[in-house]
Amino acid sequence: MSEYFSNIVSGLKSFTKGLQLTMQHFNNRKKLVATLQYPHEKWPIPERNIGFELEEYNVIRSRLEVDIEDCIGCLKCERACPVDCIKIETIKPPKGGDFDCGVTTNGTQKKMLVPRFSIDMTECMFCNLCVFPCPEECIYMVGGPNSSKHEIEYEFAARERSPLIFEFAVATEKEIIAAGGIDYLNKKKGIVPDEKPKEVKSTLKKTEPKLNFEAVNAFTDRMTRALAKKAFTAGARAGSDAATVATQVKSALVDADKFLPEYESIIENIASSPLMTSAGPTTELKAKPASGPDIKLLNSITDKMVRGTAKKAFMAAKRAGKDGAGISDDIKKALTDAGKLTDEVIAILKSFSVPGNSEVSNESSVASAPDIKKLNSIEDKMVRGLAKKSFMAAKRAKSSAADTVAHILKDLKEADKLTADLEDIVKSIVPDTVDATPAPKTEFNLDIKKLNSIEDKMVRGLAKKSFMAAKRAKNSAADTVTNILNDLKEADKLTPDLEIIVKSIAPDTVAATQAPKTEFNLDIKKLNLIEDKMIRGMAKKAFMAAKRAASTPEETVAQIEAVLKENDKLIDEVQTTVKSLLENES
Amino acid sequence: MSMSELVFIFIAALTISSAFWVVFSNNLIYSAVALLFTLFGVAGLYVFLFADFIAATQVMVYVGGILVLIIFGVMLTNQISESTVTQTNRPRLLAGVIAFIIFLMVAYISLTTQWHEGTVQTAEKTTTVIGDMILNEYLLPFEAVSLVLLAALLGSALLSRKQHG
Amino acid sequence: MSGFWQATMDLITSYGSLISLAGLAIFGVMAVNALVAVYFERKVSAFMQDRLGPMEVGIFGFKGGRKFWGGIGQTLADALKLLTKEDVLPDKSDKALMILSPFIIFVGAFVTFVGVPFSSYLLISRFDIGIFFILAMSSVGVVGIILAGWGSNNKWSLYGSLRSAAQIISYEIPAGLSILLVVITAGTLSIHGIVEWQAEHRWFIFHSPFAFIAFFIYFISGVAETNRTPFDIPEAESELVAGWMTEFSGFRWALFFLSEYANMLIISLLASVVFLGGWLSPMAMFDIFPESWMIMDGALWGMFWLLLKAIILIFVMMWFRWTFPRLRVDQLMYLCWKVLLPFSLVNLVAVSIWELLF
Amino acid sequence: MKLTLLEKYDQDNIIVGKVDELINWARSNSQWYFQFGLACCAIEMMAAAAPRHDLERFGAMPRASPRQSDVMIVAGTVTLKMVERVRRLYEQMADPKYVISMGSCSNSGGPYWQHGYHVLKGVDQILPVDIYIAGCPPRPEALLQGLLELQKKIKEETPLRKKTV
Repeated sequence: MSEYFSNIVSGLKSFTKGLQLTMQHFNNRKKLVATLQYPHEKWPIPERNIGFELEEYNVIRSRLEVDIEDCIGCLKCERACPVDCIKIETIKPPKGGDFDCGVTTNGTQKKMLVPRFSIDMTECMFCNLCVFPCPEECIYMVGGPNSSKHEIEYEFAARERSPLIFEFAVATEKEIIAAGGIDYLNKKKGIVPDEKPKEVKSTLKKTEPKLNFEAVNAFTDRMTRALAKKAFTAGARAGSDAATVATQVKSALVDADKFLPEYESIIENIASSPLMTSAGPTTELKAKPASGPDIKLLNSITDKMVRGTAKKAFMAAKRAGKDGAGISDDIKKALTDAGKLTDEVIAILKSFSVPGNSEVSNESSVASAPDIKKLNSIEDKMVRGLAKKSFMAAKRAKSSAADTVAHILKDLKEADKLTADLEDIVKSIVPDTVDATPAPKTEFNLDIKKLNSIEDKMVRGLAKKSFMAAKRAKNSAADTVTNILNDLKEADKLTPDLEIIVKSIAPDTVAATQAPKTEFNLDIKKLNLIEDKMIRGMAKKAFMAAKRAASTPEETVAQIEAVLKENDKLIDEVQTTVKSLLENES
Repeated sequence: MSMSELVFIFIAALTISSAFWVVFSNNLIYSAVALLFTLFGVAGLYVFLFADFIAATQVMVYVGGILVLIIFGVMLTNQISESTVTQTNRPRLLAGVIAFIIFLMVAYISLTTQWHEGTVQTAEKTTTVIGDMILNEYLLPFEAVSLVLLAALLGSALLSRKQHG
Repeated sequence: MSGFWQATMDLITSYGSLISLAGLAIFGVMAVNALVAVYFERKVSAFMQDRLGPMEVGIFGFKGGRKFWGGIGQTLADALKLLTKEDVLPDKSDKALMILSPFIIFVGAFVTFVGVPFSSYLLISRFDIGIFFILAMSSVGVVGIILAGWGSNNKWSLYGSLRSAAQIISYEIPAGLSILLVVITAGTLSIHGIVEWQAEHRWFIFHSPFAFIAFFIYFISGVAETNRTPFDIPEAESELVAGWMTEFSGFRWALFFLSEYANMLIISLLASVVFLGGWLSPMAMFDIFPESWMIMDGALWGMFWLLLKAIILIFVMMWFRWTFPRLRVDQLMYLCWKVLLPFSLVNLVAVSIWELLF
Repeated sequence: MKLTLLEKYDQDNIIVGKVDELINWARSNSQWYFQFGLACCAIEMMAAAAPRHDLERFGAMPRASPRQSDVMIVAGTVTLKMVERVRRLYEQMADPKYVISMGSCSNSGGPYWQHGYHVLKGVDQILPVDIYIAGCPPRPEALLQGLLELQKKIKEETPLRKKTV
């Protein structure tokens, strides 16, 4: 009974106490109301330290943002992403091509074009893990420590999913085509349906499926070229002959209102030149280092062991800076040491040791080298094997192309396998043309970057355009300069300052050809070893300045050191780091 | 025909028709709902007799109490899920005969009785009169009813108790 | 039978307008009450929880400011939305009952208003048995609740409705006994009689210590009868989704809401009439400015005082709601049968003795 | 030119337009949300309803029953076992009904979109989602903004006319 009453009493007590509490809150609402009225006032994002360095870690769970002009396409963020919500596609421009991917703000030369960089924020789990690996610090969460780069943004609800998939890449179609990504583009657009390539493959298997863009490339305007290429590709894939393809290209251009009378000759050229081409000796030549004997010559050595030893010696000799004769001597010596020196090898090495004209011999050997791959179009396995065998024998014997063909034909005849078709194929292994001598290289070394110092965007664009046109037309340096100047004059934009800048392209050409690119091979990343942020920044700045001035490596290092010394920051450690830049040089 | 007669007809019709529904509906729950209208109609008839206290008591006790208990009982019945076949009216012939006999008796009495015609009553306070009568004139029946109710109360408490042992 | 039609026409022409006017008035009171009370409730709950409550919804471009009392049009928007919402009748439900039950509940509240006064002059009908009528009619709603739960053919609804019915029937007893105490003292069931008695003597709540306790018993029982927190086990969200209202949507659910808030108003009005002096001004009771115009005791003032008392009581109900956690079923029944009922019985006896002695 | 009532409503006129506006105003400002917290996003949803952000400012209050709620906030990972329930609860909501997909998991499967053998890859595969809110989980502000976006969307509707103009 007493419990009953005590229960009632305690019940009443807690009853009143509870009412008091809520009444307090009700009465003090002016002080206690905690609400922030969202669209009108926003909650300041708390900058909480959650154990990482505050400046580097973003706890806001805001949107990811990419400064795409800084992206080098290294795919590190894509790999770091635990949920694979980042999707990057890159195009590597062909080596030696005229496409310039640009430079990041950190000074890294970009080597890839990034035509796709999409982040699906509906899949993103806001873990921030993609931010750390980025070498250029171009992917980050907006706001917080990054608010200087981008305003904070975490409210972006949408009525559909697609707006939440952010596409950062800004590469235009033109740029992609210019970077040699036409295949990529076609694939992306679905121009090549799945079934057609199969047909093409089955019919064209015997020949090289590569298209011969030589004639089409003669179009100077980018847009026109792209259009022409498109039409050309479509026509060629459909299996039309050259004349029809040429008319197709022409009609495509006319449709797009891009056709000019001077293109007539190019169209004719297309009609007369073959649609398909082999990889083409010209391009091969371009791609290859112009000096020194080619290591690939050693591939004709049959014995694996011998080949390996020879190659090793070759590399060592090359590194030591020896010429063709020296290299062959070295190889010979190495092989004698190993007791592997055979007549075969000596014959091969002879091509190295022709004194003084290693380059020429190399060129001719490669240029006139009959292509064994052409033999692949022989259908019968037995016959193919036979043909290849005699091909190799002829090659080893250093026969000329015509000799090789004769040799193969003779062998086939002996085996009683020679048909008219075969004869055609075998004869086709002789390279078509010899006139594709490599274009003189010097013209290409004009530095378009020099034009970057033009301040007016419009003028810069104009100048670059005519530069590129000149380059494509393979003009000499002087011609290029006058070309640019003329163009600018026409546009009524030529000032004395400009003239100086434009002319500055030319004088450098000589130097540029002599030390092509080596100066820039200094690795700025080596400077990352400097621990102090301040010093690092300073050093990098000086490095970039030196780079822009096209200084030699030694000069660069000296300049960096001077800058650091001025600011009294040149510590021993730093000095060694800076000096280590030079070590890379070799 | 005056307005009060009109309302009376309406209420009487409601009472009778819903009473029929109570009896003839196959669904017990619907019967209970119909009973709600019947009880309301009866309360309305009480009002016509100027017995407002009784009418209110009717609503309070029968609608608010008894009817709810009935519905409770129906709901807690087993196999209520097959609600359509929970009520059957099988021995209709027998019931009809008995009901007809009762009807004849009532009709005979109501026709043969010498009805005494009174004056039209006006609305008066009935509560005090009822209280007076219960505690003076009809004290014995009142107390008897109390005892019966008490016995019922105790009986139900005994029945609903947990069995020990 | 031509007399029958004649009478019908007479009825409609002479009384129809009057009756429908009264009906409209009651419906208007209920609707306005729900609109205001819901807004009030949301604001009260918000302030007790250090929030702001509805702020962004205004009517006619008026939002009511950004500081505290914003969102004036909130309940209007709610009501309009509920009216335009789909009326879902589940396939396996008892559709007749689902359609009927909201109206039974609504009519229960509606008819009760016939006996509820707003001031000494402003009331629909002046019953001799006023209080008894109100108590009787407010018990009709239970049937509707049970039928709603049964008709939904949903276990949560059925549980909720059974709980609700059990709760309302149980709490009607202490509530009735507490009011009986007043009836015994005043010697009348009429609302006017009771208020007149209080005008002659004093407010009932100050009449005797037992009457004071009776007021609290009545009020607590009243809160329980309206199924409000802490007695909202019939619609306990954590157990029964939304109790007997689970399957109802749109307009019919709005009727439930309307009835619930109407019941709150009824309970509060009855409590203030019976225990707090009805339309009597507190100044008259405490003899502030006697015999002057400042006594503020007239028809309209009476309405003001009565509504003020009722609104304060409604506020207390909301205060309860946002303070206390929900009771368990057994606690609920314990409170009713083992605390409130014995106390009200003892009260009844004690007040009778008090009346005999003084 | 005779028009049936339905055709009349299908036409644009000032009354229909204004009533549309009124209904849209009511609907957009009274989005009672069906709390559907399935994982961590539910915590942020609670935070949005809690005093600091106070979802109720926009007239949105939580309802436990799908019948009385207007918008379903799917907050969290929808596992394949849950799919059936999500779908059923959505179907139990009364028209007009809306769905807010909150967080990466319900947007697309989130962290599980590739290898989650047990997770639905986006709740939009089973429900017509109106608003997608990105975040893992989204901040409460993002939810509030999503609600505002939903209000904008509702205001573009034409409830009286079947066809959208």
